[in-house]
Amino acid sequence: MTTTTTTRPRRRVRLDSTVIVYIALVVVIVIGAILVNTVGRNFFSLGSIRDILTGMSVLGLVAVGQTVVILTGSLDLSVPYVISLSSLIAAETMRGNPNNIAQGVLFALAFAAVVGLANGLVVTKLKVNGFIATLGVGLIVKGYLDTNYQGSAGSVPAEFQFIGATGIGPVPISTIIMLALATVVFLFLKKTRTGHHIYAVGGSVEVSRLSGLRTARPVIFAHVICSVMAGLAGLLLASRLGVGSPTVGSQGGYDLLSIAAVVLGGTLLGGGRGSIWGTIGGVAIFAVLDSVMSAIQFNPFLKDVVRGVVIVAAVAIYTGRGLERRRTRFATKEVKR
Amino acid sequence: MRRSINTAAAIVGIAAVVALAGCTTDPSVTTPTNDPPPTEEINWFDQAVFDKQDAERGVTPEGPEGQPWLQYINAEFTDTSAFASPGAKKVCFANASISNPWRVTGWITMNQQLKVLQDSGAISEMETRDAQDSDDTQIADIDFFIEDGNCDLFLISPNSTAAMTPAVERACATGKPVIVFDRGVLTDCPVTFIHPIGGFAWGIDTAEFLIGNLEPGDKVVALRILPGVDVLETRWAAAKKLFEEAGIEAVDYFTGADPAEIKKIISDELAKGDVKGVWMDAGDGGVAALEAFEDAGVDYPVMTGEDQIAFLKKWQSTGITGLAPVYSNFQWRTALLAVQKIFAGEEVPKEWILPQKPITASELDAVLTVNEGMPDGHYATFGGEDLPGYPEVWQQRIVP
Amino acid sequence: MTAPILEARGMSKSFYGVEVLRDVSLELAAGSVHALVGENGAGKSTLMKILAGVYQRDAGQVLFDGAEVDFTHPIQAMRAGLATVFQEFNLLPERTVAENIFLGREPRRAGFVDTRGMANATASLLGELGIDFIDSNARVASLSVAEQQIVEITKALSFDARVIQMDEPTAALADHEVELLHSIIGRLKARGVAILYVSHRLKEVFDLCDTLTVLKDGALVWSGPTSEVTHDSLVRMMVGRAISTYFPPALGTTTVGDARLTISGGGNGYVDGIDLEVRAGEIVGVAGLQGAGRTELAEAIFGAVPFTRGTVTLDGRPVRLRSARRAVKEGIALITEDRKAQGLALQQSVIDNTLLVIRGVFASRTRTVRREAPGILSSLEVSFRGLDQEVQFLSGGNQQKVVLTKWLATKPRVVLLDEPTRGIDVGAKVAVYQLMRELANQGVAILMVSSELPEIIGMSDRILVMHGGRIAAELEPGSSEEAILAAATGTIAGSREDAA
Amino acid sequence: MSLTTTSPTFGSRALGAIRVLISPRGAVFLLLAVLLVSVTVLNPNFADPSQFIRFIQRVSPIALVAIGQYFVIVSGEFDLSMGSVITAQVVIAGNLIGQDESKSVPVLLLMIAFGIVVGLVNGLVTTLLGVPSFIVTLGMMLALLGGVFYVTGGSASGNPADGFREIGRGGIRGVPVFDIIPWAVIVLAIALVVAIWISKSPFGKTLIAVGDNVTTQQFSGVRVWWVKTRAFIISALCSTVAGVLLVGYAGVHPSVGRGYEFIAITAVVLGGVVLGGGRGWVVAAVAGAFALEALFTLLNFADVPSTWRDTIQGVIIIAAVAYSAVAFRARRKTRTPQASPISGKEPDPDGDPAQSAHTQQNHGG
Repeated sequence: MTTTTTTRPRRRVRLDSTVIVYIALVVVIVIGAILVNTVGRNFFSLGSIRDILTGMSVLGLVAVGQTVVILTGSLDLSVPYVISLSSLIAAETMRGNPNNIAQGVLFALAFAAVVGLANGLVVTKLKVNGFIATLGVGLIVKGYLDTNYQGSAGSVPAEFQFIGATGIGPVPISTIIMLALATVVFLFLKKTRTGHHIYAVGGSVEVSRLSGLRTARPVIFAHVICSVMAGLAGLLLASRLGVGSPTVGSQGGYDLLSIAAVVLGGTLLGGGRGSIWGTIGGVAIFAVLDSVMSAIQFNPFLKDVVRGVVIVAAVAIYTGRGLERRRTRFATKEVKR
Repeated sequence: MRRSINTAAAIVGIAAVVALAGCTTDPSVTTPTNDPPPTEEINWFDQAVFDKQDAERGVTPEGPEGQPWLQYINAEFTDTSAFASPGAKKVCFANASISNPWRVTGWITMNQQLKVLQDSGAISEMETRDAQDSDDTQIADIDFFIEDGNCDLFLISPNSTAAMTPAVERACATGKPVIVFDRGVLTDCPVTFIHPIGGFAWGIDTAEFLIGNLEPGDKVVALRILPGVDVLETRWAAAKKLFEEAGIEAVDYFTGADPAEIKKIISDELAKGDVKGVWMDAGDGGVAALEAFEDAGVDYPVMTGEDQIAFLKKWQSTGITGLAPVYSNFQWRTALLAVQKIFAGEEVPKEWILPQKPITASELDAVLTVNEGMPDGHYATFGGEDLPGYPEVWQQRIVP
Repeated sequence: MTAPILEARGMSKSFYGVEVLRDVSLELAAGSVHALVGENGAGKSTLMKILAGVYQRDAGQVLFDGAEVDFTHPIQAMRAGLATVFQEFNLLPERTVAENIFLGREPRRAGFVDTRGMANATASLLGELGIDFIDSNARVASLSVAEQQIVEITKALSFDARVIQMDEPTAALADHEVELLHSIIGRLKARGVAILYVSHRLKEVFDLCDTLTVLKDGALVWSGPTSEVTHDSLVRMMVGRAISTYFPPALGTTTVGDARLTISGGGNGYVDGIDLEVRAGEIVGVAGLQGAGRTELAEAIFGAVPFTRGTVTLDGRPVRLRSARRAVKEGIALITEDRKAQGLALQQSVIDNTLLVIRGVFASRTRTVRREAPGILSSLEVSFRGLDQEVQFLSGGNQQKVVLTKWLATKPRVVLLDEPTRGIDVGAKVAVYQLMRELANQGVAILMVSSELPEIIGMSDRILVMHGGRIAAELEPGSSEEAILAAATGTIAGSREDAA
Repeated sequence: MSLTTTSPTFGSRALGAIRVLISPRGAVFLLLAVLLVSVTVLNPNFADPSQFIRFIQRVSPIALVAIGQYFVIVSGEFDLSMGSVITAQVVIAGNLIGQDESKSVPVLLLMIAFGIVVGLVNGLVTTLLGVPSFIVTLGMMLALLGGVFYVTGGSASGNPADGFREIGRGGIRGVPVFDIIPWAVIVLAIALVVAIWISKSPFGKTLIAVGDNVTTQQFSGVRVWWVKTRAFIISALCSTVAGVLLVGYAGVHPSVGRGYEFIAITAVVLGGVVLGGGRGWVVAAVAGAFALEALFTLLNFADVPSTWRDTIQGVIIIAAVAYSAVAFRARRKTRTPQASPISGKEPDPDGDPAQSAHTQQNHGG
């Protein structure tokens, strides 16, 4: 289904974390299929596959952006409100008129970038850590949304809705777009200097500084990319809903889910190591989980319980592994001697 | 591939320039709203619908006596003979959520009604997908049912009006019957749209009641749960208009249905001056509002709440001049009964407007006896008195 | 001799009034290896860090290729061709070898990082050093210490450095890895690169270096070709000074009690074959080079990184010290090497720091100890504005005294000290020595790890020397620095057998 | 160089007080005073004692969660599950007590036990499994709400018996000046006294020191995991007491307590407590809570739409943290600030070279 370019396994001994997440995905799919079939539905039916892939599109876009930010050691909790903001701006600029589409997209992404820039500047210049900075900026945007929008607004022309609603065979167009953008970000991280510097700053600000990097720039860039990806997710939702909505971002709980998907994909929460494709694996696991729970008509309240437990367990597995390395010495992360 | 990276970089570049231009002040205080696009204030007030519902309020509903869930007002029937076919049918239900007591009550009633229809062979099974208050999820649910549900009928309780419209239209396009209830959609392709008279009627009933019991210039505090839900917005739009016309000084607050928030708002208002009336767009936290008056040691206001047992009991015990407008919780039964009618080829109203008669002081005691032992979060017009499992199932709140 | 490629004249530097470097000059000729020797604290790494642009000099001139230079940031030095391999590698563990080497100056082709070109360039650089077993796409974290060092050297090479400084390069290397490093240095020499080789491993200095400079106490002692110096004359120059008298009187005057702390067959991932005994009232000094496992020994005894084998007994009673808390409860104290990171809570007040252990482990004694604390502090002559002054605003010496007070408050039976007087003024040093002796006189068993040979000689009633995670030798109290140094570098057979 | 503590003259004491007022630690009291004055200006009878005591009653639940969050933040962690603990306790109280007043005490004990278990899980998963506390408590928030609604069938149950709600609603009536002293205010006063006592107790001081430098505490023999877990238990208990007050004050509803964790963090940050731990004063955190509620009341009186609240809260959080970070760095120029991943770490000149500078005193060679 998804194109997985597993990076060349460097050391057989230490399984690359991206490979681990895809093994986990297969396991989840197998268990899911068994569960679903016991209830008499076919897990691999066209509708079910499309449901899973659609579920991956929006969360995928947000999680890819979140990956870039987490790689620098920062974090973005403002994504839900950026999603809603961008869906509203796009829908209101287009006002149902097909030739406004380009302007609507550009305007929405521009505002998303402004929020990303604000996040980046607060983190790097005011030295506020990512969690509080993006929480603050998110609340600022939320206040603006609640005050100025009394419900869905604007409208999206049919041509733009085409993206959200149709697909080629089982694969919805939105998923293809998501994977394409994930590839763009993957190549950006692999092929541009800023991409390399994002990894470097996340690994160690000290070493980066000693190597002459301006350490603020990659972090600001990462925050802008994350917000722009959230903006793109907002556009996708606007296309699916046909209108902009001030609550569509927070309805999906994208902040917590995107962070969990990134960590599930093997990216270190402290930054420095991680892969876009690992995150996509994490997103797929959550999408399959949701689809299975819906198929077996799981009580909606229990769905939240399962999600909460899976998120903490996923992070525990990874940090638990990371912790082993650290436990040998109290003081420092790596063994200095 | 390289071109797309250039374009992506270009977009980001443009954005950065736009941002830098716009971001002159200290970044942390930049609210990214330097020059937002013109946001025309959505005006929820629609005079035509207002008049329509105002009229419907007066009409005595037709249909079987004592079964309000089967009654209808000003109905124009549609012929469903095309769908008539024997045998038990599979219903696919895309539910917005069961995240508040009103919806939980309706959901329990619907499942009891389902048992009845399964025994009578009208429905084989009902597959439900819960969107947990998310538009995007509900669209995916509807698309899943269309693709894979092999449903004989689509039953949809939309999460929000405009966002669900495209998906509902796709459901209609399958040629299978579609029933929409509770919140509407901006298309008339469903076989029937089941809903009580509507928000404007609620607004008129409640405003007229308050105006009747208050003097011009008296203060009314309007407590509203949250912005943007059409059902709630229309209630306030109608009431606001009547209050202005009657010279009542009405001030509205958003409470998020949090009783603590409600009590704070009322206490602040009482600190500013006396409050003669309290209007609510939904009953959540009505008891907390009254308790705020008790704590402040002022006499009770004239108040309109909702048919929530908690409010009705408090109303009964305090004896305030009150009114309990209803949003006819029994519509959750009507939705399934309509399925039976459609496959039986019986005609059903195109727009099935259910009665929405507020509970007045005189009917209060009778309503409370029917709902004896029901939990506070229960809604009096659940209409399940004649369904199996009454009253235990509703008392124990076993949520399927 | 060709004109020196790097010339440093009259270099001086002091930190908080403590003079670390006094009027030192140095010359490096292209294509030669110049050793910079001196014992710990002689100012070797300070001079190197000034040249590398990490610190700024107070006085003096640096000429590079004849032109005066003033590097304010390491990257300026690197770009100018003066590279440095620090002990703490400046590498990103999660990135590949190539990505580390070209960090900040990734080669580009048509606007994009040329990952393949970068990998090839790395491979050819490694080739130049005769290395074929390091994959330029391997993650640095998966490499051994020696391999990581080679990456650092390759990075210097990639700046086509004409001068490379190496700080204690062989500290953590196995013997075969040392030879590999030397072969690489040989190749660099052949390419005309000047190498400044900072070390106090004399054997390597004689094998490898053409010329050398000796520093002692921040001052230049001698500079010239290695051939004009012998092992003994060099050591004498490095350490040749009478043991100063400010060490309090040694063992003689106190009666030593019976064995308080005994370890037999102790070992874990870092240390092995530990058999030692510290008697009540005795100060045992533990000497050894960087990486010999001395801190690991102290942390093993303290239970921070517990022993996985062997037995430990306290006053004859066997104890299992699986955690620091257990050790503290058994009356063991550890004054850690890095007081800021491991000894103090810098934002808390003096009194709060004094009571850290009491509140953390012996909470019930807090009230009584809180009354005693000012007394202990004044007995150590700690100077501070008030009990609630934050410890971060105290000088290094006073901070160390607060750490000592923290442990004295628990009235320990065994006190482990790791570099007790590192980075503190002389006044504080004297106070620490006197306190150690007083504790010993009160019957406390003391184990002191130190890199300062005068301190080891001046304070220890018995001297252990560690090498490669084992106790390599036990020497008499009055032994000379040379003997200790020799044992520490594992050159002479001063092994346990014949010493006892 | 002996122990020197000069007795501070009045001048230096006043100067000291002013310095504290503008420092991050003390600024919150100044802010609170300004806000209370401006609210009174907008609405004079806010200041008369019977009204003001009601204001305190209203703020008590938020002050309680601020106390709980203080202990967690000062230890270097976050507790985002406070809101859902309140909701869960409110719903539990509603469901299990119902109209039967005699059940009040047993259910109260059950709620306390439930609070302790939640705190225990939050603490253990954070310390022993090494999962960052904000993810643990966010996961707990999600799971707790889902679980409680499932068990209680969407929390349809109504308010518990009035006897149980008396704590949150009632008070000692007929008091001369204030005409009522609400129980909530008494509960808050007790909680504050206990909190001050805890923060001064060995456990409290150890907790702050753990927030300051966890390695030092590990080397001081402190059971860091148990110290931090107790902070999470205190936080969950504070939420439980806040829940009891809210059941009384407002009654049972699924949205009671929603968002209280972010309000608590804002209050603690407003109180000058440093995120990342090691610095902060519990009384200032409570003052932060009062300042925040005074601000929201000010907005109500100034008829500013309540939808702008989140924006103001966002600006406050960023400004407070930025201010304390700037002030913090200014005072610590000489030493290495905590190496947070983003903020630069100047090399620490003090530590390394001055290893053992033997000065001239050293006679001999």
